[in-house]
Amino acid sequence: MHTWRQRMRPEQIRELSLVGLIVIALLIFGWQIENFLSARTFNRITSSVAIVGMVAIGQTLVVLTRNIDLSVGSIVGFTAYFVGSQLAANPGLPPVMAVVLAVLTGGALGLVNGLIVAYGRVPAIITTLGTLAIYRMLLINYANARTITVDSLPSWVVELSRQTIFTIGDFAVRPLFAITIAAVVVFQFVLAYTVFGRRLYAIGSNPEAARFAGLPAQRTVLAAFVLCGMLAGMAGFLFLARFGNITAVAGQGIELESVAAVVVGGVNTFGGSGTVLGALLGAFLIDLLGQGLLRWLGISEFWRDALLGLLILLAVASDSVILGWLRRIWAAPALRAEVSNEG
Amino acid sequence: MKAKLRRLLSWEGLLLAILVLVAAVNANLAPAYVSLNNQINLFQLSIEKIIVALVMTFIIINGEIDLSVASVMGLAACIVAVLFDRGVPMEWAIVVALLAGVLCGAFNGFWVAYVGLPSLAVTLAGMIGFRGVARILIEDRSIGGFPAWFTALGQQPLIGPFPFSLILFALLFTLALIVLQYSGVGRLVYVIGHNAAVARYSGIDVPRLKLGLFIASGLVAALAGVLLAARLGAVRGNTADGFELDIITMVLLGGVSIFGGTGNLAGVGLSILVILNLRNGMSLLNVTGNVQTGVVGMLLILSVLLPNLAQMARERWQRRAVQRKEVQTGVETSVSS
Amino acid sequence: MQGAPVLEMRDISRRFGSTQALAGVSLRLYPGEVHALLGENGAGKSTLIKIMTGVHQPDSGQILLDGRPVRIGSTLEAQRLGIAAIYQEPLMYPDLNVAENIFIAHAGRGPLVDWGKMYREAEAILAQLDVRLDVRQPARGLSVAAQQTVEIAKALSLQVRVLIMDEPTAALSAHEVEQLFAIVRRLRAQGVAILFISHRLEEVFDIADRITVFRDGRLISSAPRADVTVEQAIRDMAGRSVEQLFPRRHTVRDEVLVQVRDLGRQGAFHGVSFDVRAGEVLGFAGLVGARRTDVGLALFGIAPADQGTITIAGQPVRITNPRQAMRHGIAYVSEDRRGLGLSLPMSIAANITLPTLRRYLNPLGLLRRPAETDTAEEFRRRLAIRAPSVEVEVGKLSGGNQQKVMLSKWLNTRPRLLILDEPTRGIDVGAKAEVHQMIDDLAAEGIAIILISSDLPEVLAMSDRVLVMREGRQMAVFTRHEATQERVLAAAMGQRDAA
Amino acid sequence: ACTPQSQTPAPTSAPAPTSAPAPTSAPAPTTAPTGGVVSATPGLDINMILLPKFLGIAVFDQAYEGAKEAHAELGNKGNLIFTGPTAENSVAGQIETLTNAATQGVKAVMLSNNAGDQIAAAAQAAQAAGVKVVTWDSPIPSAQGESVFVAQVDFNETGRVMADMALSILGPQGGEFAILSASPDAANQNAWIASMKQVLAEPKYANLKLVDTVYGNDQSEESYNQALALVDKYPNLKLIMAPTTVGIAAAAKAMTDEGLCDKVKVSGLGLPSEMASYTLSGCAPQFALWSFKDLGYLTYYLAYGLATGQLQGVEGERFNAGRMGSYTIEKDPTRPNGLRVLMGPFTVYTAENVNK
Ligand SMILES: Nc1ncnc2c1ncn2[C@@H]1O[C@H](COP(=O)(O)OP(=O)(O)OP(=O)(O)O)[C@@H](O)[C@H]1O
Ligand SMILES: Nc1ncnc2c1ncn2[C@@H]1O[C@H](COP(=O)(O)OP(=O)(O)OP(=O)(O)O)[C@@H](O)[C@H]1O
Ligand SMILES: [Mg+2]
Ligand SMILES: [Mg+2]
Repeated sequence: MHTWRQRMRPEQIRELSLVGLIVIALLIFGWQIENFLSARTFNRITSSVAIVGMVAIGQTLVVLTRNIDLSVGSIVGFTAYFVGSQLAANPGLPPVMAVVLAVLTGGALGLVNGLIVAYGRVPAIITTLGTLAIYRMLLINYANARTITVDSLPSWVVELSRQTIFTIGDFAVRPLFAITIAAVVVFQFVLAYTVFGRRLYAIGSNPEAARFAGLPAQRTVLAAFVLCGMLAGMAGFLFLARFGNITAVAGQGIELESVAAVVVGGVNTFGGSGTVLGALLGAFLIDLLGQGLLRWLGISEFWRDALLGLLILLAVASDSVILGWLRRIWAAPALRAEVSNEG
Repeated sequence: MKAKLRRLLSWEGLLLAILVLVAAVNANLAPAYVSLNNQINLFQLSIEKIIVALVMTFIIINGEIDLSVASVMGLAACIVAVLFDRGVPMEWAIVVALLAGVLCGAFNGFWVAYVGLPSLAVTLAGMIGFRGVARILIEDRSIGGFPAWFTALGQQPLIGPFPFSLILFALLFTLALIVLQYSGVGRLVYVIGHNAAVARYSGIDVPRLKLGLFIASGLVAALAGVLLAARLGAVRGNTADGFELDIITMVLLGGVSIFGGTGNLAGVGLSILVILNLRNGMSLLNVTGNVQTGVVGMLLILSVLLPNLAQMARERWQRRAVQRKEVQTGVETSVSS
Repeated sequence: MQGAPVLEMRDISRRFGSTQALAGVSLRLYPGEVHALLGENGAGKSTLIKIMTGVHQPDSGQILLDGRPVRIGSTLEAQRLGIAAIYQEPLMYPDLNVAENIFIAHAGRGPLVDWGKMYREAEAILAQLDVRLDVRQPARGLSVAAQQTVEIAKALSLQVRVLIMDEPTAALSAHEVEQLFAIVRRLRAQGVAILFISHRLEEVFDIADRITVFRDGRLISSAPRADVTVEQAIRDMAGRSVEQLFPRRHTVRDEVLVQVRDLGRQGAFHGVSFDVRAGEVLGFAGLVGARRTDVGLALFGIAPADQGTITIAGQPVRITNPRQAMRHGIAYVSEDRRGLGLSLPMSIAANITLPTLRRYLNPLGLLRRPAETDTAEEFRRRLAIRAPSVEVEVGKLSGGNQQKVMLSKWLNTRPRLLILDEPTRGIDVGAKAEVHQMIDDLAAEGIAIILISSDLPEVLAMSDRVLVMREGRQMAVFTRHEATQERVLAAAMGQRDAA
Repeated sequence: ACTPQSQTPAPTSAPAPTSAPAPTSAPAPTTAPTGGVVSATPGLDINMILLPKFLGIAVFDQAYEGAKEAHAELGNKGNLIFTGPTAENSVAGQIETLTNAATQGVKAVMLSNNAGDQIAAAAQAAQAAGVKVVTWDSPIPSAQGESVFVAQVDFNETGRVMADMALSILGPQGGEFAILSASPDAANQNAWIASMKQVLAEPKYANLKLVDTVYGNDQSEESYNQALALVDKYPNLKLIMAPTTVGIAAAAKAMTDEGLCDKVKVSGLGLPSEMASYTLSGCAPQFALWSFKDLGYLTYYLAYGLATGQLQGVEGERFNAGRMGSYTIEKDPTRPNGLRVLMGPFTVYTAENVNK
């Protein structure tokens, strides 16, 4: 009776289909591009996915509740700059404190978003479209056109992106990627096994019902935004560590990258379904496509975006086709079982 | 309905009040603001965006979104430029550019309406992809030197002091207003935006309407792109880059719900005026671009937040009044029993 | 009367805009008693229970729990006080599975979710209800009846002292109703106070200990069941006497309008064959999940059939979308009023003219508002839709009045075949009688009608023939004379009848 | 963002710009006879706008510092306004500022053009309304609507400087290298790349093989990834040449992070403050830049002279630019209809001078 069909949730199937798409992309690139299937490619993608992936986790939490956070790019930039300037001013700041500072800064900005959305009842897209501009404005005024440079940072920050935690063959696991993976694991658990996590799904799935049932919808949405801000703050710290030179335009465009990751990762933009693992896989797939196109010798620089757009569309489309197809197999036996019972 | 009407009126009333305030402050601080020339400039500088905002209003009320408009604008501009550069007569280049817009719209519309993918995803891909096609065409070149009549179209007054694009906008606005508020299509846009299933169960061809809206969006965006090329007199690969956020901001500030089904063009018209005048005033006062954007961002939030807070305060106050009464009656009952 | 009331509502008033939904209503609920609340659509029943559960706040009046005044600010507070409700309109979380839908609102279960335990408990509760539903299945796509079942399970999963049921049986057929009543009786024996709302008077008189009647937001009468007769209750509700069941005229003509042979859709139903004549009412009976709706959807082209043939007035037709169906004169009135039937923020007029919008356009494609208003006014009169004007938002109407708007919308397409899916679900006796009268009139005009209903007495009374389905199969077709309650139920539950 | 370009001769050799930079502050009264050197009358009252590509980038701020210095020296009673659009709205924002300048009664706009020829129409309109448009850092390619361009360095020389740096890093045996530019739309970068390609045709550079040009859009993230992709794509790559301060820093960081510095060097145009550690570590042995502060200073002097009518903005005119000496308005060899003032030279930084 309890076959795999009943054991598996649709989201898990979705994740599998994404893995399938990633494998297909890997095979095609591997066949077309010399040396593509190498540890180096893995290292490249993992390190560049670390930042977007971290932001995408937070974006997932927010999108699950049928909201969206477009201000994450500005939060990443603000935090990277702010923490960078604090570190430049006090090089003795212990690493833990720097991380805490980043997370708190991001959290504070997320709190503002959350308060306006949850308690001020302003639609999230309006709120965060506004704070996207406002946070950037604050950053530019705060930065006053100074640039944080690698030289002004304590060496442990700059070297963070050079270290490896462990290697298997040539495959290296970098601290930035490890931090993001840890966050994915934590939030995957939070979403699947905590009451808070399930409430995110419930609220996004049917906000009216959630209100009717007296779920603490406002508090939960607020928490989602705060967490999203904190994760974006963490990403800001990773950004600082990875790029070192931080200008006032840092992080611009990450909001769309994170939304793309979430969308490709199968998180429903109308809330209620999706996982952080899916979002990470989405970020991974997009980055893989980007990397592959970058390295494909036959493809000129000017063709890249057109192809990337097309591939993202195909990824979303095939994901939805695969999912629909799987759903149908899923539904059919249920019916057959019923009908045969009767006979 | 009446209550809704009142609410709508108050939304638009709010925008109108803001507009009057902005205009008054501008006129006071920057005397140049009131000149006819400046008033025309103020439109002229954003004319392409506000033309696209009209059709974006339809799309958002319909419960969808089109993030690819700016890329379609850029693509149309690049097509005009590249074809012209290759010796195609300008008229034909324009026709091809508009057709390309229709194709882009049909492409988006197909995936959204007939395959059922979320428009956010489809047009996000379109935003990257269409810009990419423009890039393929124009690469790192900058193409200009268009015929005089073409650039005059974008830069010179046509009737009285009004340039072509402004007149076109006025016509399109009237047309959009009539279609959205007074036609059958407009009615369907609202019904589908609120609940597409109800429309489907009423025998309405939902996919066709959605496809039509996306095609209209592509066409209008392409038209705006051509106008932009005329106004700027030169085209590069990044022409119109990033316009989508401004366009969406205009629509949302106009009181159109991102979830579809509500909003109207009067609100959007007012919000366009508010944003343009606000930006113009700040620009005349040499406020930097970042602060301008930040101020518009704050306006966007506050315009929704403040009425909400007022409403909540009123509700709380009313409830408190009721409770006070309740306590009194409670006392009476307990005394009497 | 056993001792003190658990919950007492005193002098409750509540106004929505210009509507006085409740005007000084008082009510007491005693432990171990089933208290039925009757009233026409819009009488204020749902409003009262929403106040009891903290969804709405009263404008004035007092709520006492165990004799002490309480303020109920939210559903969660109500739950904490031991008050739970099954609402009239099921509110599902479509992305969550059945078990989660049942347990999501439970407060104080700790921060972690124990999936295994949750599934076991959900299965246990559904077993009590004798419902076969996969607890791991997402709620998306559940039929209205299944959703209602989940709502019931949700309320049962709470240890409650006061259980409020707002038309829990509206979507259920006889078998499930019996199941539900068994549980209600058990809860009553355990000392739970139950407030029960229904428009099906047989049920009310079957289960209730006390019957209270509301009219226009006021309490009209309240008495033990033994002291009330059905006629009296109806008079109190309507303020006049109403003929309860409308006697059907015989209007069946000879011409077969619609002929369906071996109709089927993969994964839903198969082998459905029937004829409908002009002027005939063909009833569709069956238990919940019998897939009657799916047959209706196939005829209307929403989920087109992939097997079998449909012949209309002698012409074989293929119906793959609703427009084709409408062109062939088919109309389908959905069972899901709020989700599929009506555009809630639009006006009555706009809803009525939606499928026929073309008729209200001038050559430029602009709306002819006066014509639209005329049509809407006509239906408002004809169906006695209670609303201040046809410009009122449909979402603000009571359930029964919404139902009438939906009927108007489809009658206005002037159909030849009208498929009514649960047309009297949730509407009051008076309105129900009007709908029945309307069905009869329409049949008399020569319209063929398919009446899908879970209200068995209604099907039996209104139909010229009754088709019984079970789990996607056609079990039997009875003529009016053959169709008795027992035979229909037996067929619906799987016993093949020789008929 | 930034856009360094330059023109001076080979790294080590002494600077010899075309225009004589002799600090002869010739005495030239208000009216300048042809051949004389104009020294603008200080203390007039004109409003001027310094308009960078966008705000938030260090080099533009440095230019503002220089302009402020000149503003104070000249005792202009009007305002010097430093305003700019947002990065994502740069083109439209620059056009808007230029258009509004006339309305506001501003007399001169000093523009680092980010809009290519798209801004020409607005610039022409502004000129027609009495606003002088002086470009700096990045000109209007067609020169339409522009009075004079203050070139930080000779655009044709920039190519040579980059080629020379490449040659000196790779040595005579040469090797593969690639260019990491800002965006395909940056007029100054495109001009430098074009001139470098020309220079590379000379036999001296025969062993330098340019394999690709990619764009990082002046974003650290994108530039970083592009740099790594280049390394992956061309296994024999020896050098990444980035004529943009954002690109060069990102590329240097990327090579350092991946431990590739031994194999692949980085060069181009960079800010010493951002590049010092990479130069000392040997990752970016040489790079070049000029002083943005001086650029702002010089631009201000020129714009002030033009806006007050003391300079006509014609070829051959000479003027005095305070502490920087006197300069000549000349034909721009890289743009057929353009006039320019050449600042130069630029400094080539190596481990010896980077920390000074
Ligand atoms: N949220 C609301 N806003 C405005 N009016 C409302 C609202 N809720 C209910 N009403 C109005 O209050 C009155 C009472 O409605 P209520 O839903 O309590 O009726 P009911 O007795 O439950 O009817 P039914 O049997 O149709 O469910 C109706 O006229 C209804 O239109
Ligand atoms: N066991 C099931 N599995 C999947 N979907 C189902 C199942 N039962 C019902 N549905 C869906 O619910 C909708 C309505 O259900 P169905 O037609 O079976 O109900 P019905 O027999 O009309 O009963 P009622 O009208 O009393 O709810 C259909 O769209 C159908 O696809
Ligand atoms: Mg009710
Ligand atoms: Mg049904």
